[in-house]
Amino acid sequence: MNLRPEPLAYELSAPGRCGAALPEPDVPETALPEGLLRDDLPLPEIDELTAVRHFTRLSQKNYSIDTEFYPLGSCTMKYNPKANEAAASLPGWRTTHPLAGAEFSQGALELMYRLQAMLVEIGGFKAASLQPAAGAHGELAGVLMIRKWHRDRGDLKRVKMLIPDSAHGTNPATCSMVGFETVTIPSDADGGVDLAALAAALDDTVAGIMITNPSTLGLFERNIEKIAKLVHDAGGLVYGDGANLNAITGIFRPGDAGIDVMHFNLHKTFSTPHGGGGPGSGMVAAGERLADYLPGPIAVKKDGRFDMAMPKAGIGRLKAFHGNFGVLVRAYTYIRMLGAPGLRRLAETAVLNANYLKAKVEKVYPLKYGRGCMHEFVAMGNFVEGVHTLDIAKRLIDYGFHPPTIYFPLIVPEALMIEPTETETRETLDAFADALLKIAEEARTEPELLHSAPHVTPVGRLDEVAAARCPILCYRG
Amino acid sequence: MNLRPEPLAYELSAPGRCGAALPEPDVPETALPEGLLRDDLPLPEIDELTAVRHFTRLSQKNYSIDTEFYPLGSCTMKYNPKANEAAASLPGWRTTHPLAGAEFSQGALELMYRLQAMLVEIGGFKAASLQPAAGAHGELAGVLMIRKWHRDRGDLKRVKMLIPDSAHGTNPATCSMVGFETVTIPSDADGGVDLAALAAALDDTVAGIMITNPSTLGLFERNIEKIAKLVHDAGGLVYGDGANLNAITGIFRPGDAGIDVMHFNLHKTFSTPHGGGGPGSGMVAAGERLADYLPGPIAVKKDGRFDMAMPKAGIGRLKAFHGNFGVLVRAYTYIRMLGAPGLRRLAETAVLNANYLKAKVEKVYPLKYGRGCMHEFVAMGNFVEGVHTLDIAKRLIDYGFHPPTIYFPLIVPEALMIEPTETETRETLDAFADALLKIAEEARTEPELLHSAPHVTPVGRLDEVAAARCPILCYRG
Amino acid sequence: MPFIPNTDSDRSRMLAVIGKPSVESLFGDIPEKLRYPELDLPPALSEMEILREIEALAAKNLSSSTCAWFLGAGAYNHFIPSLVPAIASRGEFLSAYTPYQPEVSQGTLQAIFEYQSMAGSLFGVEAMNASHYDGATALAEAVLMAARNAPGRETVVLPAALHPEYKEVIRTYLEPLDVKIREYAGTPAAAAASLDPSAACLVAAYPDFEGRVHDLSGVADAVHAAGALLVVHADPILLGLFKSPGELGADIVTAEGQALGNAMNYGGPFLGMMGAASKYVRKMPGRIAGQASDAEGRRGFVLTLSAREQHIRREKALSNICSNQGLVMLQACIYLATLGKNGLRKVAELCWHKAHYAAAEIAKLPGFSVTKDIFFKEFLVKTPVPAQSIYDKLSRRCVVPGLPLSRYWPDRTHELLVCVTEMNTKEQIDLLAASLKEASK
Amino acid sequence: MPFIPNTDSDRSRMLAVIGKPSVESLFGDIPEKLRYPELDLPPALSEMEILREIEALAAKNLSSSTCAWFLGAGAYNHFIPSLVPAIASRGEFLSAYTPYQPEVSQGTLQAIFEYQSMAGSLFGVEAMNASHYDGATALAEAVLMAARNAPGRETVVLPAALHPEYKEVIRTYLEPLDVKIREYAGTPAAAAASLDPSAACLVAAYPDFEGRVHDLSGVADAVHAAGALLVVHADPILLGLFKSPGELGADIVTAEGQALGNAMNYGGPFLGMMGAASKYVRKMPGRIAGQASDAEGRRGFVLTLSAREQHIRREKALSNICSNQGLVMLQACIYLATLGKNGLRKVAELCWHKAHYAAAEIAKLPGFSVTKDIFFKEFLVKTPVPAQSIYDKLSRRCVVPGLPLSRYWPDRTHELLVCVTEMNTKEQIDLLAASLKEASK
Ligand SMILES: Cc1ncc(COP(=O)(O)O)c(C=O)c1O
Ligand SMILES: Cc1ncc(COP(=O)(O)O)c(C=O)c1O
Repeated sequence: MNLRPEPLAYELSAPGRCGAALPEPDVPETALPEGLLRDDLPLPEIDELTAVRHFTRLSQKNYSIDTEFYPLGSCTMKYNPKANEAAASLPGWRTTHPLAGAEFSQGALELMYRLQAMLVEIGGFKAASLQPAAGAHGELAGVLMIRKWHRDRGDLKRVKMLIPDSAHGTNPATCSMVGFETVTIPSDADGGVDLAALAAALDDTVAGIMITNPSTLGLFERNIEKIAKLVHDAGGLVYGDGANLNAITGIFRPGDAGIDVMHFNLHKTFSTPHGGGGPGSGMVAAGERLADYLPGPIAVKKDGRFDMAMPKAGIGRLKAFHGNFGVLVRAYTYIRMLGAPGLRRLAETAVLNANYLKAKVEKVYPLKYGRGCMHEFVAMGNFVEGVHTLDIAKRLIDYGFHPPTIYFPLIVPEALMIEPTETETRETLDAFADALLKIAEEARTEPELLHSAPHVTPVGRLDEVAAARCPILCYRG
Repeated sequence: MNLRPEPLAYELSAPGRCGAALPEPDVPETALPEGLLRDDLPLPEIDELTAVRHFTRLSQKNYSIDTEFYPLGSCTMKYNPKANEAAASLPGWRTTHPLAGAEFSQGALELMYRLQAMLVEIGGFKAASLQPAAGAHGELAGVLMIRKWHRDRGDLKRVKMLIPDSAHGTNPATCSMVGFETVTIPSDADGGVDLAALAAALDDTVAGIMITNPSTLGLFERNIEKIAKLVHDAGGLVYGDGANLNAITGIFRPGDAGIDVMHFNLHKTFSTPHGGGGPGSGMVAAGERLADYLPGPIAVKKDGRFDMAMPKAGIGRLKAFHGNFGVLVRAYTYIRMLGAPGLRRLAETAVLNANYLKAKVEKVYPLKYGRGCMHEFVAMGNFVEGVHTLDIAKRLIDYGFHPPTIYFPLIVPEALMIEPTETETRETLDAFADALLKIAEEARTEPELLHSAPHVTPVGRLDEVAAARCPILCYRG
Repeated sequence: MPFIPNTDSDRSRMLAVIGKPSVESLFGDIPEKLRYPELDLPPALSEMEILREIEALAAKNLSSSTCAWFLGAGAYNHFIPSLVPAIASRGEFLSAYTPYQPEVSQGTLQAIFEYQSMAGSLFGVEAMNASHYDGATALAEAVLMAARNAPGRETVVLPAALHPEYKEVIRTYLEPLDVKIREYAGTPAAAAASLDPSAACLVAAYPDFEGRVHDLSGVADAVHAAGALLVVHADPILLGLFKSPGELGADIVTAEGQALGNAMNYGGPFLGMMGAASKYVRKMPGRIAGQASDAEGRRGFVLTLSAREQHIRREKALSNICSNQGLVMLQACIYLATLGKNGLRKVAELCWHKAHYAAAEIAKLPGFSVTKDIFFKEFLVKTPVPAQSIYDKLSRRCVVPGLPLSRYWPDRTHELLVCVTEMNTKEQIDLLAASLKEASK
Repeated sequence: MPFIPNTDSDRSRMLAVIGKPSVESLFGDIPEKLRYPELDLPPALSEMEILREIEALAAKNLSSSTCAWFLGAGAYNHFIPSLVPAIASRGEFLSAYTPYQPEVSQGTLQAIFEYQSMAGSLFGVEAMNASHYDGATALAEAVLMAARNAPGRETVVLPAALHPEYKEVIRTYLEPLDVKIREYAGTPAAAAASLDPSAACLVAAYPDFEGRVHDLSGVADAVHAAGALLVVHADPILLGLFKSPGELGADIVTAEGQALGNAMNYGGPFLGMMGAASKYVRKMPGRIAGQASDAEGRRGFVLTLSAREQHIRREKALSNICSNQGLVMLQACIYLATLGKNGLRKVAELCWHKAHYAAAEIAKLPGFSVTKDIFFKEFLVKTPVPAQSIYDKLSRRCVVPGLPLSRYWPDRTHELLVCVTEMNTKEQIDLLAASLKEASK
């Protein structure tokens, strides 16, 4: 961790400097259009070394997968093989234009076509679209598909979407974007969907349910088939939030259990580094009912040639061009390196690692739901009066670990949501468990250590309330 | 700076792990030859993430140009444009074989041919060879050339080489490698070669002189033409150590002043990152007298096609294949980005920066030779009783600067040899000067701060004496 | 498996700690008949095998690095300084998550803040967010934001000459809502003058899809007078030279930021840019970084105003966006800082001069005519023979002449949208002109 | 100039501090008539221009990534895991100097120590140095070291089947010294048995230039009995499978380490590897890292035994080497750690199996015959028509069949040295066989 304060690029600026040389025009010049030009372009003026040093030093102020264990629950922070990066950054991709035309893009189209087929097979679906740029975008696709399906059948009154109370925030937010009303379904004592509540909520105004399986509690929804049947019987459709696919690749296919449409977070399960926020891919796959409703275009094959085509009853286009292509290359590379046995080994190891960590800490960190977890588990950090999950999280930083996801899911008080992923060694899990246990000890003996944590970072806890009250969102000179 | 101890790769090993997948044989297998095989291959067994994390964390324990000011005298630690790296790592180079044959290597040969021509022009010589892999290798080439020149003329008694006392250690070491005896020529009061001593040393056993200009004192040898004439008149030849070319590109051509052969440190002046030790290129260029004696092969052009050929009376081959080709690509890229005016601007700025720093600190850090410096200057760190140059160097680390070269050149006591290079901003130079002045203050007021420095690194000063007495050179389990 | 490190012996030891007999037994919650399906997937490949395969696929596309390239239309062949990918690919940036823990994410957070600052300078607004999926979704979300801002108003007014794929995306986003889309054919000024009270916003494209740079002065006043918001979708490279949307009174700005240091990459990942006048910041979707202090007064950066976002507000959030285009934004950030004030202006000037030279050369060709409107780097050419046939012929010889408009409008058969950037040499432009001439014979 | 940041206004301010009127006045020590020569150099190019030019040059060479590649002879087409260049190109490794200040160089120093450890394991010796310029110079320095070790002995004994360029380099290095070179044609065992007392060392190539893997057991004893040292020059990939030189009693070991994670790169930068039995460590040239402790007992690493080196001992140093091949060594270090025990053995096995399959296929071709000796990945083929003509014909069709020996021995016109590595697929091997057959018709 680089502890020195790093000025802003603007603060490193000096008049007349520039970090890149550009050629002089090699053509006769044309007069610029008076009246339309700007007077000033207030950007920094820095040289190439200053730029390199500035951003390199900034990078040194991050924890990352490549440097630290990063067990963020629900985020599947796995190691992303460097082969993915090599594959995605080949000059042949970087210099390919999305509108070059099918004749001139056969390599890109073939990759997309094959990836669609593999994802359909892995999820147990019928067809897929690689359009959506992230999980939430895939949710938007899926919910629009469900909406259109009902409307195409003349069923205009289905405006409600059922959402379990453990769901990720994107689920209800997506529903609002398409004008659906959300109905929250409580969890039962076991952390699953409360079937009675579900049954009670189902009527002919319900468009469907959005279900995450394994759930954000890290639990497999044992009643998944029953739930799908209940919803289907009530005329609704089932949306699968596939963000947690990492627990079940090669072991369980959501489509087999009656999910009608699901997004895959390719950037999680299929390994694109998260880039400090993105990009991702939330491609959607659909079963029998919704296959024709996918967003498009999707890759197709005709007479041995690849092309793009819009699905018959599709909801249309969700972004310009063909999805986050670079992420697709990574997913393709990754899946090809694993094959079916590798996918199974992946999920098995992810689940084994989570259960192992859980077993090591659950005597000290209480769980709300005790049963065997899948790829992640949710513990609670409120076992010592006056010490909070936040304090534990910050103290983990001192031990060289990125904190888990905290205070989510909302239904577990003081939640610590821990997802180790399959790419971590047993030794790393041991070290992390040791740190958690040590911190629990410190919580009792030296709580101040936790309250004042972290101690090894360039800044301490920042005043987020003040920052939001009077926001400073850009450099003001 | 990553302060956490990082285990050795061996200490991260666990049986059965491997960081790279390899395919199964796709051919019928052939029995392995019994009796010739090893029983055990005691290498670490680590997975891909562990490897990435291990080496990434190790990298975080270095200061480097890309992160800190690194004013190592005599080393020309300038910023290396990232375009150099992009150019050198093009797949077309990486996958090119040195023995593919001229017909199949025209791009590589053309680049070498053009680079030779540009370097000859910059240095004022007649011909060049890109064979040598580093400065010292270039010295070996040059001294062998001088030796052969004399012997080819039947002059077998010239076995002495004159070397100023300020010379880099590679100069005398090179002479020993070719069986020459070295005679040290003292510096005069002004830091130049003592002409009287030189004249006295010259006789018919002298093969030549190795002269560094600007010298390692950062001073231009004003008598360079006189020196060359004296040596030539005595039947000797003049070797130029071109390591300090950064001070004079586009301003002075050593060949014009009578240097017969010179090595260029392409990795310094022409900007290949130093890679924690190398690789470099010490290509040699020669004037009229020695052009036919160059090591080979060198790139030639015949009927519009490029090829390699051995110089007529050449000393032979110095390494396999064609020099450190990757370094040559960087040098070529760099020179083409600068052009002649850029080369002059480079040297001017390097010299200006050094004189500016010198002006800022010389009142406090005494100089042995007061005159205007070239690209670097040598100060002394012994101005406070009980505080040494080493202490000042280590304390600079606490301020976020890499120390200068220390205790070299040998003729300046407690030397601090500072070379800022042209790629640093005035602001960085100011900050460094401020730190030096602050440390001088601390040396008086809080010397303990200096003695115990550095304080911000993963380890403190290491016991080098113990390490050499009882060397541990590999992991022992 | 190199990236699934735990071995069978690790498994046994771990199962013993858990107290389970087998890995399979961890999956008991999965309905048995659905467990362990046979997957029909190609066999696993090692790294060297898959890279060989992907290299072969990557080589099967037309490449801007080996062609004279004049195709833009939303994805641009601009210069990318080598330092941009070199730095952005550092593991600490590449493999970090969204910066939810600010103390160990100051690298990402400060980079977002710097991006917001520089992009804000470029667009002339104080508040930018940390990215959307691409230019099209940014614009769609901007239109949603404008519509939300004026609940009674049911139309959004788009230029007919908006990128057709952007229009499709806006249609997809708006379809479920009670908002209607209207298109205008003339100038934004004319459209603004005739806005009716149902309009929530007017969108101006700067330049529009056909390359025209409309004079936007006065447009904001007219739009505001009609009670609507002005949304300007701009080419960020154009803003190196032309007046900023903020200076022209835009309320919301959006852009496709790919041109700022990101490769064309078959169309993604790209960078949706969005900003707004500061009074609208709490109505703007997307992540935002803000400045903050710690207890010792040290400056740091945090994600802020998160009460707008889905993870806090769930169904009341302004958008469902969660993962965004962080790394692409980082590349734009490094690009903007590296080129800076002087470099970006120079890029824009080069585009201007070269495009105008190309237009002049093409205008000389028999049968060709070139737009008379003000343009920046892209312009419309009328061709004497079908543009698609020119495209096919020339592209096969590695001169990619532009976009035949028939791709989007089947009846616009004789129009070619030509894009010229700083990457095109005079030699290439002359080759284009010569090739067009030949292909039209 | 992007990498010469100080502007003219900076210059003025700095000159004022220095108290000089102009930048030119700083160069007053340079003889006036020699100052500011006119340089005849091509005009400066911007980054995008020079990269375009270099890309064009790079494309003008035969590439192993688009050909079936069977040419080795000292530069090998082995698999490089993507992580190797990804990590080694990190600025902190790439742009650091030789680690003279250990506190701020632990990254480089620990990497050297790990390299020494792993290379030592591979070669079966305790002491490795941190690199030489390449395999040829490493071997030349090893021979010098052996000669220095036995001042009275004036010959060094080399295999006739040593890489011809290595022999040239050794000749260049030894020429000024009173050391003679003798070559032996048979096996190292035979040569060892007939060593005379003038021999300072016997060099064994493992395998030799023609691909033969000689049984080295007993050789060391015979060499030592003759009072000489045994120097073994080995292929490090072969050592994934075969007995290590150290185990076989070698006193000094050398190698070309390019195959360990470094590209062929037109022959450089490569990696000279050198190691020795521990009793010779103080006689070994080159930089060496060693373990050390600080005052608090923390483990760290330093450059050690520097009393052997030029910067301390000047004319008494063991070698003049200063800059070495640090970054190439780092790549080898990362490669060795990543492949490790299991991976390296697998690479070696793949080479073995594929090379032997290829040899068997070629042996079936009419007019071709294949060596009967034990070989590893490279083997000699007798061709029915001149090998050079086969090479030219096939290479133009992107099947690069190996090295025609006539390149080094004009009279060996019908011999081809074929190299097969883990990178060659069965398909490529079959293509090679078919192409050889066709070309020999
Ligand atoms: C369960 C769940 N659903 C949906 C999402 C949204 O995915 P994205 O961030 O790619 O939009 C996430 C991401 O955190 C998630 O964890
Ligand atoms: C003056 C001088 N001469 C020669 C050399 C040797 O160059 P290299 O390290 O490339 O062998 C150096 C390197 O430090 C030097 O500074």
